[in-house]
Parts: sequence; structure tokens; C-alpha cells
Amino acid sequence: MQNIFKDFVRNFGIPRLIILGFFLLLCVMAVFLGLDFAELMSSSLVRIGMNGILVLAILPSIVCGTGPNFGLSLGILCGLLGGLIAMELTLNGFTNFFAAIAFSIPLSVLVGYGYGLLLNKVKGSEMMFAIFVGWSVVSVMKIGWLVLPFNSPEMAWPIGRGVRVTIALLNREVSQLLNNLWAFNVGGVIIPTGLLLFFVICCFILWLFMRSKTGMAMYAAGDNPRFARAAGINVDRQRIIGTIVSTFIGAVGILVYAQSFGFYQLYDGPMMMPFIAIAAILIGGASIRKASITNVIVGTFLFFGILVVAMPVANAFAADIASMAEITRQIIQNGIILYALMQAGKGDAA
Amino acid sequence: MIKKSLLILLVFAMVLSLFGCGDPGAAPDEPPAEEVTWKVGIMTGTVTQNEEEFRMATQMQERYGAEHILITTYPDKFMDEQETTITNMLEMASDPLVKAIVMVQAVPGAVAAVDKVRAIRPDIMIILGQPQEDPDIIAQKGDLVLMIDDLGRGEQIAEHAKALGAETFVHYSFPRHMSIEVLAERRRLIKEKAEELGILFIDEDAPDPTGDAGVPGTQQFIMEDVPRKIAQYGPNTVVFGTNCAMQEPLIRQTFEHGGLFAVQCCPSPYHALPAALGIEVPEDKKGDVPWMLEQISVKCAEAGMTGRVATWPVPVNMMFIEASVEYAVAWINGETNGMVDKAKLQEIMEGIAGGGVTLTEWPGTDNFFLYLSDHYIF
Amino acid sequence: MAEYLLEMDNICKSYYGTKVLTDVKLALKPGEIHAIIGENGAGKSTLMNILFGMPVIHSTGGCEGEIFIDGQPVEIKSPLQAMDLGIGMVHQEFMLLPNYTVTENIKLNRETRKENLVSRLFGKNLETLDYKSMNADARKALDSLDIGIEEYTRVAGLPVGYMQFTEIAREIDKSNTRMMVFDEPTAVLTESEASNLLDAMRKIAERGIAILFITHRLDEVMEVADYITVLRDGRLVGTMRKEDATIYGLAELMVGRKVEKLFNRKSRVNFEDVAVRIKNLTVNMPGERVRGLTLDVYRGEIFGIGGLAGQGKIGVANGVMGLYPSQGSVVINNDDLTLNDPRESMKRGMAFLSEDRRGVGLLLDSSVELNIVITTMQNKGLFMKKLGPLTQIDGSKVREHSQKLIKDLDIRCTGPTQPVKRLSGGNQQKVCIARALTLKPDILFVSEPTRGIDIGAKQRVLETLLRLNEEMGMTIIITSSELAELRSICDRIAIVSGGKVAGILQPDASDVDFGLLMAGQIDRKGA
Amino acid sequence: MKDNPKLNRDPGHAVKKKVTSFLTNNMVTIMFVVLSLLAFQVSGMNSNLYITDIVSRISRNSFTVLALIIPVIAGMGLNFSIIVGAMAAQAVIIYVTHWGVPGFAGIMLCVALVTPLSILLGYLTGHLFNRVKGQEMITGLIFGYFAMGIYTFIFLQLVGGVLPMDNEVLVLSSGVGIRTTIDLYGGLRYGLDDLFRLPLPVMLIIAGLIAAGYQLFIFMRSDRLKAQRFNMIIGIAGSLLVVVLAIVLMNSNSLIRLISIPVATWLAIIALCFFLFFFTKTKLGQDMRSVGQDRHIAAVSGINVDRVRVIAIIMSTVLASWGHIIFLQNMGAWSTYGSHMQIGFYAIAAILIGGATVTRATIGQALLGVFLFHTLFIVAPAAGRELFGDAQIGEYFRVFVAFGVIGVTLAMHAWKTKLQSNQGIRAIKDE
Repeated sequence: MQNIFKDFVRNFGIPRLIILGFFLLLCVMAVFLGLDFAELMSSSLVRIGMNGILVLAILPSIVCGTGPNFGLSLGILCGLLGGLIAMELTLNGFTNFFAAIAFSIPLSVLVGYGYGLLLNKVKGSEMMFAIFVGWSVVSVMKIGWLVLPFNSPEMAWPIGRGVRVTIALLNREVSQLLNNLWAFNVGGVIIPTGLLLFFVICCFILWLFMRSKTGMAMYAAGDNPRFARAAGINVDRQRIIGTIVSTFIGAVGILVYAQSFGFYQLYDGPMMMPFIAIAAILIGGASIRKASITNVIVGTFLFFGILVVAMPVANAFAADIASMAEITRQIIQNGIILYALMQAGKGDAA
Repeated sequence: MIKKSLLILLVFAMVLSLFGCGDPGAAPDEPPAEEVTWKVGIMTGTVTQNEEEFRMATQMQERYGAEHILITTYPDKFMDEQETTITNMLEMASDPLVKAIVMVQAVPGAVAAVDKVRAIRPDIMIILGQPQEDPDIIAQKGDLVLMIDDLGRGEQIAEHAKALGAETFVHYSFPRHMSIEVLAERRRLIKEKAEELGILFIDEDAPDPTGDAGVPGTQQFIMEDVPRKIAQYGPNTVVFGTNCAMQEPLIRQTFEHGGLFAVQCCPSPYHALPAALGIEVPEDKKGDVPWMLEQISVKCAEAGMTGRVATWPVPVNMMFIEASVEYAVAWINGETNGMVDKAKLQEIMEGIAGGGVTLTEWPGTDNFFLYLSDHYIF
Repeated sequence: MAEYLLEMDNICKSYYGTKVLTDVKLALKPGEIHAIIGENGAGKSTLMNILFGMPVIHSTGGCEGEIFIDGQPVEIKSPLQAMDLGIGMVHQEFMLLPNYTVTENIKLNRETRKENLVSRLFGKNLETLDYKSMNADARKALDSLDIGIEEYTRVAGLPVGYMQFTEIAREIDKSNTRMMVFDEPTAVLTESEASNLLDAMRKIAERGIAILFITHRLDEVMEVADYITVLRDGRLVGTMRKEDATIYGLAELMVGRKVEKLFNRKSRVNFEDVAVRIKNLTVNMPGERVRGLTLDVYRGEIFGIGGLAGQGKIGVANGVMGLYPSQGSVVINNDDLTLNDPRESMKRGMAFLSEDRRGVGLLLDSSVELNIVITTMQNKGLFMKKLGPLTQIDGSKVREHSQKLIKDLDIRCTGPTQPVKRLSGGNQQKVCIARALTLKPDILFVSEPTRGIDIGAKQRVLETLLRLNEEMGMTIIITSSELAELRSICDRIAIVSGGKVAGILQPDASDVDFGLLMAGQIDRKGA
Repeated sequence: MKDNPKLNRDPGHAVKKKVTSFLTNNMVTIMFVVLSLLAFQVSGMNSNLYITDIVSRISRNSFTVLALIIPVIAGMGLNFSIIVGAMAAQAVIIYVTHWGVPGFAGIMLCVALVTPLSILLGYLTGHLFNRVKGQEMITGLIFGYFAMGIYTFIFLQLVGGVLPMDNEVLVLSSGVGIRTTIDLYGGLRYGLDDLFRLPLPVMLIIAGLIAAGYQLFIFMRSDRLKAQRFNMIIGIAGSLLVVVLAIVLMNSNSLIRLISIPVATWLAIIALCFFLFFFTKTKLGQDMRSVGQDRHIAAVSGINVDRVRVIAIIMSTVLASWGHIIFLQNMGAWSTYGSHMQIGFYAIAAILIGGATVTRATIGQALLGVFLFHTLFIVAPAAGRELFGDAQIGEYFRVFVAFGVIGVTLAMHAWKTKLQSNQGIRAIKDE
């Protein structure tokens, strides 16, 4: 019995247990403080569904050996561009949503390929490089949003040239599209079936991909590049493929996120998004070298669960220290990334 | 090492003296064109923050011509990059023809920037709009300061909410904003008045959009929290947020779940309402305020929200820019009575607003004017 | 004052249960040059690590036996302590900082300093370096070796020999150095540099400093040593004065006839049919460079490649398999092989068991079955099934295949899903063999198949290779540092020295022949 | 062959090689100079403003950028955690402002208080870095965010409540938390700058005379080779030319002659340069260089590697905190929760542009970097505006350049390393 427990602890990891404990504590407090628990759960489910795919996008980049994709903003921008093209064509509902995904495919393949080439040139410092590439491309796209030839009146600024910061999806019937699909109510908790299903399907497709020939090659290239080379695998090519896949999933991720949120967020919106996704997957037990789909799901659940529950609890708990939740989140999120780095560093420090 | 630093010194001196000797008398970048004798500089934000100000600045440039109006921006991350704010304002001030600088909004960094400008150009008139730094300091730095009467708005908003039929008032903010004195004071006034009028006042904290969670973190929280509040306190709940990024989700969720939306943080028909309601703006209707008000009314009617949504009929920050520039021009042309001419300012603003405008002064100052408008209920 | 400066008595050391040193003795007088010779793995380096108190010894459980310095028993726990005791070491890999000048390297962490205003306030660490006196010291040390390097040149870009001298000068400059260890110092030097070095060693010895000289070049030993100790398989097999030794005697002692032909096999080699023809192959593998090697291997043969470490024997298989940049011509089954492309090499029916099992040979965190099939999956597309547009790993086929191989090769594991990092070295090697077999190769390259494996498992691995050769007619090319192992199963053995084949011998050739080939004797005489 | 490595085969080849290696070694700087010149050309900026601004930016930022050098020497890469030092400085300034100690005395009090605090923080950071060897930069970056959370927590939640502070100007009216903007006007503002100011030409004359005098002194004293003598004569002539130009400048009616230099601040920067120069010549400096080149060899030679690395980070943190005090006293008004945010990025961007890499950084590179980086920052918004006819695009362009340059520099560095190792392989093949 004790052994089973120990094994569980070892597999699950102490940091995750602490976080899980923190999460449960928050839930208990929420009930205790008389918050609408069912509603909190519904919000958590939505948040998990809408962010899950962005977290999933980090997975291929870790697996292929380029480390957590701090340059996920590139994928997000591809998705947003795809979305805007779909809007420009005044498509509605699912047509719009899937057209957006379809438009973002060539974009993200192209961008991912170029970005992958760059990452191969900076082996060893991919993460640093990715952060700055991500940020500078976000700035370039700010210029892009102003000058790209989008003319649809629902995206245009009310006064001048360019595309709005916030673009509503309501009119195109995209808003809450997946959230409301087959949604049902269990004891006050609204289950956003379509959203969760889409997330699960994405996980499943990625799982299938990881088990394909290319997926296995990518895995080997990331796990042990020298082995992969000896096994006749082109390591650089696999890293590029991983980057492309990550970029593409990032594009899909932002579209799912946006449909749940109801708006496209341009300009500064994508800037810090990779950090949140990376924090989530690391909390889920991934390291900068290893990650699995389980890590994605566990991490998404814990990280966003805490975010959703913590804020109202803190608000209800005491008005004076309300922003504690925000500060706690900042400390926990970055603390966990630091912890992961330290774990990864242990092996090298010899 | 020594040789290298000497080299640098030498190059620096050469470049310097070349430049220095190159422009005896007049600045070299002065256009040879016909007698341009004055310029007004406008410093405003990019559209990332808020579209209105930047567009108004562009319109002013069109009105007076690029040779008379200079536009520059402060950074999107003005909190972190005050150096850039300073440089950009200095750049305008370095043009000897610039007689006045208008900065709307006067974001943090304005005080430092004005100080540096005064050091090289004590003669320039500086008009600050919508200051975010401490009002008492701002009043000393700017020659003329314009601000929405946020303190006056405190009571006004509460009464306005009551008029809309509010039973509950939810005030969303976060610690950094509450570290701005005016906003904190406004909240206190709303709260006092609301409770006096029998409205339940709820204080709610959201994540800071400039924090590392970013704007999405704030917006997601608003998306989730507004339905909770409406469910808890009923449809006659007014939601009010102090940050611009909050407005779109606030409006969206109010429409979705049937609450009351009294007014935005920065009252204007352009602010957040068109984006949140997905109003389509054809090319020929851009910048048309009455048309926009009408469109919003249509949307409200569609959503059954008529009489439950309101804003100010004038885009205030746009008006500040326009009024400031007009006032500056008038001052340059000697049409004002000294630097601070309340009557002239009032006249200009009435011309823009197309109706009566009352200006009050910030307590203890004579150059710091507060503006309050009535609400326009859709 | 004791007669001997250093005595090592009954030194025993084992790594993870494998005994690498048994009852080794050594005695050294001041001013004496004492050579220690032996094959790779004879235990020379371990002995020196013990003497130098290297952390690797203590982290693996320390050693037995006693060490006396000046007749006093000492326990050497760290390199620092060894230095304090006056033991200097000239490392095989240079301990030099390339961006420093010769002086700075000689004075590394022993810089002469002088006080200044700041240091008086904030402590000794801020004392200024006194380059003048440091340069003077360095000059003195260099002059005592008769070396004309300028002390203020940067080490980066210096010829290797000069780097070596910089290291030696550092030891000389230490005022307390009484004994110096030269660990295969001539391995990287040209002939003229080597002879300079030997001169320098004599000069050092004349100053009363004792020298331990580890090498495998017998002519050098004969040239400078006063005493010679021969190690083999971690045992002392002979200590003699130079006057009593001959090159032939030493070679024989060094190699020894340890293993009789292990297995009786009927050679089925077809000496008409060349399976692999290597011509003028150059492989740029750091540390194991191949420089224009030519070799024929016949079909059905078990061919051994032996030689000392660093001579290039490892580079041959790595080059042919495309893992390190190579040039030259390789003909497989009468067809030219495109070099530098591992995929191509595998396509042409070759498979490779790397010497670096954990680094190149395995995906340590992955399961046994994945390790077995992944190479074949990637190169031949087997073990996959179609799922619409997507290929999918065929779990049941993989399981079936791996279970069969686990049984055939007797891989001891809890099941096909166990991560290979939890397996013992021998079983890991078998997983590698299983992977190579899954490729169904005609030609199998095996590098150091028994390194880091216990005796019993060694036997089984060799048996397996033999069986593959006999049952499937596979051509096997084994590279190994253990000559005995090669002699026990190979049909022919090539000894590689200086990146070229020094000679090809039958397994039953005399020890002297092997010893001389390995020591580079024949090669040097132009044979 | 080996005995004569300096043998040149073909002079043309050698020149070509030299040019190529100069280009590869300095590609970042060259790219940047070209970019700046273009931007300057396009922006049509007034030179008087440019010089005023660059002078004040150099005096504001140089100190912090110089703080980056020591960790690079110790092989720890670019120290993103100097932001921690900046936060320490802000914490101290808040308290000194609260106590109302103005001017130079206040600055000295800040320095006295911030030093132990940043030593402590540097010590912690150093230990953290020792656990993540090889990943110092990314760890430093994340650690900065982590520390920011704690900083916000302290000054937004604790000050006024748990840590009592009774000050209406600094603390929010609710009594808890520091206000968003802190105005040093009448307090620490220009505390160092205003100690002693001189007009730019006078400063140049003094600098030129000192340089000329120094060179002359050396020239008289030693008997150097002819080529060196020639160089020195050029040097003296150059210095005197500076003086002459400065005198011309003083008598022109250009506004530049009115620019005043905060001499005390510049002296502090020069003193730091001399200290760093001196430091590399000390025992500790030598240990750092050894550790920076090869941790393993340093450890075998008996250097306590971990300790040296911790000291490097401590020094860097302390210098950064001093640098930030200089920065803030010049800014005057600063934002409590934002001023530290970009310190790390901008300092690092600056030093990279100066030609430094993650493994090599010199004082000259730091100063050149500050000059170039801020030049671009001054001219980029205007250039972008002129180029695109839109002020906000200029702003976006500037941000893009700031982040892009760091990314490109990292990429170029990696690429260069690859190039050089390839050359190594080729050399082996030739042999």
C-alpha cells in the first residue's frame, strides 16, 4: 500500500502534489465562502478547453528537441491572420472557423519552416532566441495590422486605417461556437462539450501523429540527436517539422481561444501568451526536454483551474488583499519554471 | 584601451563639431517653404491603446497641414519606457518653431518629459490632457491641463446608474489603478453616493493587464466574472471597469446576460462599443459621431437593451486634442488673454461639443480644468 | 629520509564489482624515470588516478592498498592534496586555457601578486597581478626545458608540442614538485617534438625530480627509462631495469597469451568474395582520426580491428556508417557507397553497434521494444500500418517481434515496455544487437561490444555474434580494444596505428607481432 | 608545417581573410552602424536634439550596462537578473524619499543602503545560477519575473500595512501600497548630476588636453618603435584637434555649446571603467577569467568555481543597483511598478550591439553599445515616421528593432561559432 502511494508520488511529482493541494484548498475555500461552486467549475472547464490547445502546441517543440516554444506568438499570429482572412470573406459559423484553420495552415507551415531553420542555427540557445523573435515579430505585426489590406467594415477602425485591436466574432456566429456545441448542464455545471471534445480530438490527433513514423523520428531526434543520426534520421529536418507542428497547433489554439473569448485580440495580445502556455505544461510535469500529452492535460487543468478559482476566492476572502491572487500567480508561475530549470540543470551540473 | 577610447572621443568630437558648425543660425531641417512661423506638436498614444486620440491628431494634421502640426507617440509600454516618452517630446521641442505641445493622454513619464523640455525650451506652452500622474504635480508642470472631471463623475455616475434603474453597482479595478489617486477617490465617491441612493456597491479586483498575465488574463476574468455578478445580483446590475481593456468584455457580457452598462472608463461613443458590438464601419462613415450613436442604438434595440446602455455623446479625448490644438493656435496668434484663458477655452470647446460646456477648476489651481458631460442613453 | 620517494603497495581497485587493479606495486626514487607500459585497459590510468586522488576514484568506493611518500603513509583524497604532496601531472588532455598567455597558464591560480590601495581595504583577492615577476618565473621554467616559446604569446594557436611544454613548465615552476606523472605525453606529438620532450624529461630528472612515464611506445621507453613496469589486465606482470629489457620481451609481456581460441568454429569465409573494400578512407572523428586507411573484408568473415586508443580503429566503422565526416572510397558488394549518409549505409545492408552505447546506441528513457524497432521503422518503414493518410506504429507487430528477440537473445528485462536505462550494461548491449538484427544486415559493424560489461555477459555477447555469423552468414567487423577478445573469435585481425592499417595478422600470430604492431614499431621502421 | 603556424601562403589571401574575419567578428556592430546611419538620414533629425539626448542617455545608462561585463568574464553570459539590482535600488529610493533626504546626501544614503541589500540578493541569485550552469540567461530572465512578483507584493501589499509607512505623498490614500508614480522633484532628482556641471565644449577641451598630456608624457618617457611613435604623434594631434574643434564650437552660435555635462555622473562612469580595468588585473579578476574560459580546468587548478561565480553575480547586482540609482535620479519621476522592467533587456541589447557576445565583453563594447543603441532609439521613431508617414508605425518599428536586435545577435553569435568550428574542421582536413 505504502509502495503504491510512493510510486504515485514519484510519478506525479511533489510540485504537482503541492499545486493540486493548493487547488483543492482553493475549492474548499470557495465552497466555504459561499461562492457559486458549480459556476466556478463551469468557468474552469471553459478556461481549460480554450487554453488547452495552446498548451498542447508547446508539446511538439519540446519533443523535437528545440525546448519550450517561447516563439509560439508566431503560430498565434498565423492563426489570427487566418481568422482575419475568414472574416474578410464574410464566412459564418463553422465555415468561418474551419476556413480560418485552413487559411492558417499554409501560413504556419511557411512561418514554422523559416523559424525552424533559424532555430537550427542557434542550437543550444533556442529559448532565448525564441523569446526575442516572438516579441519582435509581434511588433512587426503591429505594423502589419495597420497596413495589411483588410477592408471588411466589421474589422476596420471606426475612424481610421487598419484593423481594430479587438474584433468581435459575434456577427460571424463564431463566438462561443464550440462552447455551445452540445453543451449540457449537470447539477449547475455547464459542460462545454464541443470545446472539450475539440481539445480531446486535438490531443488525440497529436497522439496519433507522435506514433507515426515522422512522430517517432521527431521523438528520437529530440531525445538523443546522436542516436537519431545513427538511425538515419535527419535531426535538423525533424526539428523543423516539430517547429512547424507547434506553430500550426498554436494557430489552431488561438482560434479556439478566440471563439470562446468572442474576440480576436491583435496588437499586443499575443505577446505574453507563450509564457502562460509554457508555465502550464511545466506545471503539468514536463521538463524543457521531455513532455507528454498527460503533462499537457494535467498542467492545463491545474494551472487554469487555479487561475479561475483563485481570483474570486481572494476577492471574497478579503477585499484589502484582493490582488494577492494576481501576485501569487506571478510568483507561482515563474517559480515553477525556475524549478523546472533547476531540475534540468541538475544533470548538467556535474 | 586608451587608444580606443581616444578614438571614440575624437570621432565624437568631430561629428559633434561638424554638426555644430553646420547649423549656425537656423536649424538645417527647416523647410525652405513660405513663412511657416509656428508649429504645434501633438503627443499621443498609438491605436493599440485607444484609437481616438491618434486619429484626432491625424485629423488636426490634415486641418492645419503637416508643416504646422507634428505628431509623435509615446510607447505602448509607457510604464516601462519613460525614456522614450522623454526623447519623443524633446524631439518636438527641439524644433524652434514648435510653440506649443499638446499631450493627450498625459501618461506616466509626462512629468519627467515636461521637465526636460522646459530645461531647453522654457518658452513652449504645454497642454496636458487626461493626466495619469498626481494632479497636484501635473498642475505645476503643465501650462494648461484638461481632464475629465473624474471626481465630479463619482457622484454623476452613481446618480446616472440610479436613473438607469440600478440596484447594484460592480466596480472592477486592480491595485495599480487604485494606486492612482484620482481613480481611487472616484471609487470612494461612487460608493458613497451609491449607498446613499440605496444601490449596493461591490468592489471587485481583476488581474492587472500590464502584469505578466497580460491583457488576456484581465479580459478572461471579466468574461467569467460578469455573468456571475449578474446571476447573483440580478439584471439591474451596473458593471463599471476602470481600465480600457476591460470595456469590450464588459459590454459583451452585459449584452449577453442582460445587465446595465452605465458608461466606459473613458466616455466616448467610439470607445469599445463599436468593437464589442461588432459594428461595421463603411469607408464613408468613418469618424461620423452621430451615425455611430445611431448604430449603437440599433444594436441596443436588437439586443433588447434600449435604455440600459449609455455613454457620453462626445468622444472626450478627441475633444481634448482638438480643443487643445485650437487653443494653442489661438494662443500663438495672440487671440487669448495670456496663457490661461478660461473663457476662450470654453468657447472653443462649446464649438466642438455643439452645446454648453462647463469647466471647473481643480481645487487650488487656476490652469487645471475639469470637464463633465451629460450621458447619452441609447 | 626513506630511500623511495613514492611507494605504492598492493593497490587494488574495482569499478562496480569489476576488478581493474590487483595487487599492484610501484616504487620510485628521486631523479628516476620510471616507465609504466601496458595495453589499453591494463590499469595504467586508474593507477595514476589513484595517485592523483581523482574524484572518480572516491566516488566509486575508493581503493585498497597503501601509498607511502618519503616512507610516510598518506591517503590522497583530492588532486589538490596530491599537488601539495609535490605530485605534478602532465595531463593527456591539456589543462590549458587557450585565451591565456603561456605565462598565465603556467601561473594558473598561483599568480604572483602585489598589494595595492584597494586590496589593503578589501582583502587579498583584489591584489594586482605582478606580470613582471610572473613572466620572469615562466621564462625561467621554460629555459630550464630549453624551450624558446615566448612567455607572452597566447596558447591558442600554439603547436601541440608547445602546449605540452607549457604544461610541463607549469609543473616545474611549482616550487614543491618532486615527482611528475607524464600520461602518454607523446601520443599527440610529432617525432621531433617527441624527441624534444624526451630530452626535457632527462633534464627534469637530473634536477632530482622523479618521473612516472606512462606510454605504449616501446622505443621511447628504451630511450629514457631507468625502470620499467609492465601492467596487464590490472596485474603487475613485470618490473625490470632498462638494461634487462628488450623491445621484444616487453611486447610479449604487454600482450601476453591470455585467452585460447574461445570457440571452435569452422571458417566459412569465401576469400574470393570481397564484402567490404575500403580504399584510402579518411575519417574526421575527433580523437580517433583515420588517415587514408585501406582494407578488404571477405564475405562471411569475422574481421577484427584492434589497436591502441586514439590510433583510429574506432573511426573506421563510424566513418563507413556515415556518423563522422569521411572521404575516400568504400565499396560494398561491388558497388560504391555514398559516404556521410547513415541512411544510405543502412540501406546497403549494414548495421552498426556503436562503442558509445549510452550516447549513440540507445534512447535511454524509451522502452526496450521501441529501441529495438525504431531504426528499422525509420529506414525500412516496417512495423507501421496505414491509418488513412497517417502511418501508425503497429503495436502488436512490434510487441511480437521484440518478445521474440528478447527470448532469442536472452535479454533480461521485466518486459518489452521497460525503459532501457534500467537494464544492466550487458542487457543494454543485447538490446543494441537486437536493433541491429531487426535491420537484417549482411554486414554488421560492432564497436567495443564488451566494454563495461561483466564477464558472463561478455561471453554471451560474443557467442551471439558468432552464432549470427554461422547461422546467417553475416559478415561481422568487430572493433575492440581487447585483443584477447578479437583473437578468440576473429578470422583475421587488422591492427590500426596512426590512422592506417599497420598490419593484418592471424589470431594465432605471436604476441610479439601483435605487441610490435600495436606499439607502432613496424610502422615506424617503414614496414 | 606545424612548427611554423604563422606561415602565410599568399598575401592576397591573407588580406581577404583579414577582411572576412573583421566582418564576421563585428557583423552585429557593422549592421547596427549602417542601420543607425540610414535611420538618422531618413529621420531628418535635428543634430542639436540628438546630441543633447544622446549625452543625457549615455550618462543615464552607461553605468548599468557596464555592470554586465563581470558575469560575462566569469562565463555566465549576459546577466538578465540585473533587474533584481534595479528593484533593490527602487526599494531603497522609496525609503530615502520617504525620509526626505535630498540631493547628493540622499544619493549617498541610497548607495550605502542598497549595497548590502544587493549583495544579499546577488548572493541568492548566484547560488541559483550555480544550480543551473549553462542555463544562466534564461534562468535570470525568469528569475526577474519571479522577483517582480515579490517586489510588487511588498510595495503594494505590505508597505503601509505590515510595514508601516506614514507618508501621504508616497502611500495611497487607502493607507496601503505605494503610488504608481514617484516624483523625486525636490528630493533625489539630479542629486548626482547637479553636483557639478560643465558645458560640453569645456568638457571636451579638458578631456582633449588630458589625453594629449598623457600621450606626451608616455612619448617623452619611453623609447618605442617608430611605428608606435607615429601612432602616438597621431594620437596627440588628434587630441589637440579635439581641443581646437571644441574651441571653435564654443565660439559658434550652435546650441550644442550650451549642452551641459553632469560631470559627477561621468566621473562615476569613468571611475567604474577604471575599476573594471583594474579588476581584470587582480587575482579575483584573473580567477573569473579562468572560470569563464573553462570551469573544469579552473576547478582542477584549485579555484573555487562556485564561489567565484557567486562573487561575479554579486558584483554585477551591486553595480546594477548603483546604475539604477543614477538612472532614476536623472529621470526625476519614475513609475514604481514599471521602471525596472526593461532595464535588463535594454542594457543587454546595448552591450550586444557594441559587439559583445555572451562569452566576451569589454568596456569599449559596452560604451560603444550604449552610444549606438540609444542613437537608434532616438532616431528610430522619427525615421519610422518619415519612412511610413505614420508616427505610430515609427513606434512599433522601434520596439521591433529593440527585440529583433537581441534575437539577431544571438543568432549571429551561434552562427559565427558554427562558422568558426567549420573552419576548424576544414583546417584539419587540409592537414
